[in-house]
Amino acid sequence: MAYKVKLDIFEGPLDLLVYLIERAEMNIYDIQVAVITDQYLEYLDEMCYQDLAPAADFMVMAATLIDIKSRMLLPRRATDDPEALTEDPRSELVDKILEYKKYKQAAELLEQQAETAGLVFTKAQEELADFEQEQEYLLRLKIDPLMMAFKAFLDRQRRRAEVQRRYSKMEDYRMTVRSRIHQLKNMLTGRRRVRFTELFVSRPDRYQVVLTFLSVLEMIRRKGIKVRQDVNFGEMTLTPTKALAGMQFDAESEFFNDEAG
Amino acid sequence: MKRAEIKAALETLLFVWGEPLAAGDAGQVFDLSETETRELFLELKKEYDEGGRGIRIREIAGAFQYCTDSRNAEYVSRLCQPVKEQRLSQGALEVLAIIAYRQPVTRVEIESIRGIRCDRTIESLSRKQLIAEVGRGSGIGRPILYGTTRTFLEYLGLRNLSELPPLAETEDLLEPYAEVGEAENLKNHFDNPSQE
Amino acid sequence: MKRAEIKAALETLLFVWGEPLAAGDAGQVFDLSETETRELFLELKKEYDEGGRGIRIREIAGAFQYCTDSRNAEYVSRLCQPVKEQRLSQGALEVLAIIAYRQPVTRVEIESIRGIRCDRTIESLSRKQLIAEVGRGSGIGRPILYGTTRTFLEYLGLRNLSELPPLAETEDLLEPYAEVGEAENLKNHFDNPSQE
Repeated sequence: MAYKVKLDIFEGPLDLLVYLIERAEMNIYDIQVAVITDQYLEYLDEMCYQDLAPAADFMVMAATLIDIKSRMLLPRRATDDPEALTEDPRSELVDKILEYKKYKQAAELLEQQAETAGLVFTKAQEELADFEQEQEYLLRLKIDPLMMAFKAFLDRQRRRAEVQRRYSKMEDYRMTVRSRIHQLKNMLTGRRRVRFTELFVSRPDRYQVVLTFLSVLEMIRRKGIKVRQDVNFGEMTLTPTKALAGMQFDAESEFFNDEAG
Repeated sequence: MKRAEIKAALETLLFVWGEPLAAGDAGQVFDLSETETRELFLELKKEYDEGGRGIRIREIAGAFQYCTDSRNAEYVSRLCQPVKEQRLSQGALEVLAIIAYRQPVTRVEIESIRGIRCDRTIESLSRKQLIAEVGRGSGIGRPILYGTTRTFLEYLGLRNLSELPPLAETEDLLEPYAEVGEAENLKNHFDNPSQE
Repeated sequence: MKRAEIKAALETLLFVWGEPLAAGDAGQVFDLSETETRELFLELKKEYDEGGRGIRIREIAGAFQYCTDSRNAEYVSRLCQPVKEQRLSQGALEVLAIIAYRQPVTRVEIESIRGIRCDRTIESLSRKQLIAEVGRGSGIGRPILYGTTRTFLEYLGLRNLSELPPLAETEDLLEPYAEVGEAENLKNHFDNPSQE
């Protein structure tokens, strides 16, 4: 070889090409592809000779160069039409070389910059363990999220309630003692004797039973009825008294509040 | 080399060295005697002291070292342990809200309202001192009654519980569906007959 | 707390922290906004610069750090052999340059510019924390996008990416192989082949 180059200094095929073109002092826009291709291939030979297996990328570039070299031999004007001028086969390669050169140069600038920056020293962080005690947490609590949480909860309750209501209208209908007494009064008026179990239309739930029992107790206390039970856990019989008719159980009455409160 | 330049260079050396730097060693860099160098260091030290700087120069057995102004130690602590914000989970917020609006309330009541267990959430809220045991219920086992604390009010910037934003529909909504227990229901009916 | 006191405290924090200290983090210590804190840091920086001090304050990506005046590097080397960062290879610098100027960029783009594989170089730069994955491209396989880091800025002593030395124009690259005029013509020839 006419020239000696250190074989492992090239960063890639483009780097090698840049070197060869610069060395030959060729115009980048007028690369003598034949010359460069020969030199490039010589370089690859040298690499193989020195047992430095060239990377595949170097071989790809060699193929590209040979392709361009052969296309350069073809006439550039395919027809008489000047508009149909074929593109210079080298242009794509030139673009690539220029783009690469741009960053190769930028790399040099970065190196210089890093060198300057290397003249500036910083200090290591001080030992901070003494300052790093247990992590403090500041609880973030605002009224709005609290209310939102509660409203969301209420909404959920409401939705659940609506579903429940749809499936158990009757069961969910809950009476108060006062309204039950009002009912019982109507049921008992004009009757001589009524059995406790007769007070229920259909099979009552526990609530109904307790409610009715409490109502009956209240009516006994007000002396509106008399109750008899012959056996423990046996049937109770209710007998209305004369006082029943005079008892006021209407909604406006403060009766229960006064007495029970 | 001007005096000011040497002093600036000494600053650089002190900074890079980190450990106490002997005046003699520093002086060699500039072909200065130990005495001359010590004088320059003391001048520098005086400038930092008089300037009330956050970093100072201290002398230790003829050597000099950068150090920080001890009065700023607290700020270093704050930098090293920034106060981190913590938020309550949605579940915890909900439990807290129920306790806030319905207090005093038992765990069983809260759970029956929410439909899920919340003993751990209650524990966590207690640990954060947002809620506390405020008494014992009259029911079986005399269950703990929970209420909110002064810390809770402080967090929200409220003077007292009456400043909690009103939620008009609260009672109506909860009343018919809360399976608090039949006795509770009946009690409410007696206490509040006009509800009907 | 007076402005001068906060500034002194900031000096302490900078010194203790060593690493670049974000204005926001420092501000939290004093309940100051990032903007206010940055202003104080810049004031401090100016004081050090104008005072011609041997230690300076530099800004890196919104963070501030104490460092030495580069003009005193010689005295430092006379005093000691400071630990220097390992120099990057030519290849690593090239990859770094491509990432720095074209970020965010995929490995494939880098390789097409360099004409050679560089997965190992990328890995090595990542390990040195000079570059990092900054996202995923929209192409097939959602390729990793690379960008530079704060360590990169520190490595070059840059405040931010806009301080990168400007990338050469194509014309600047043509010398010394051709007279500029000639090159221009040839370039036009490539751009507009019909001129021929």
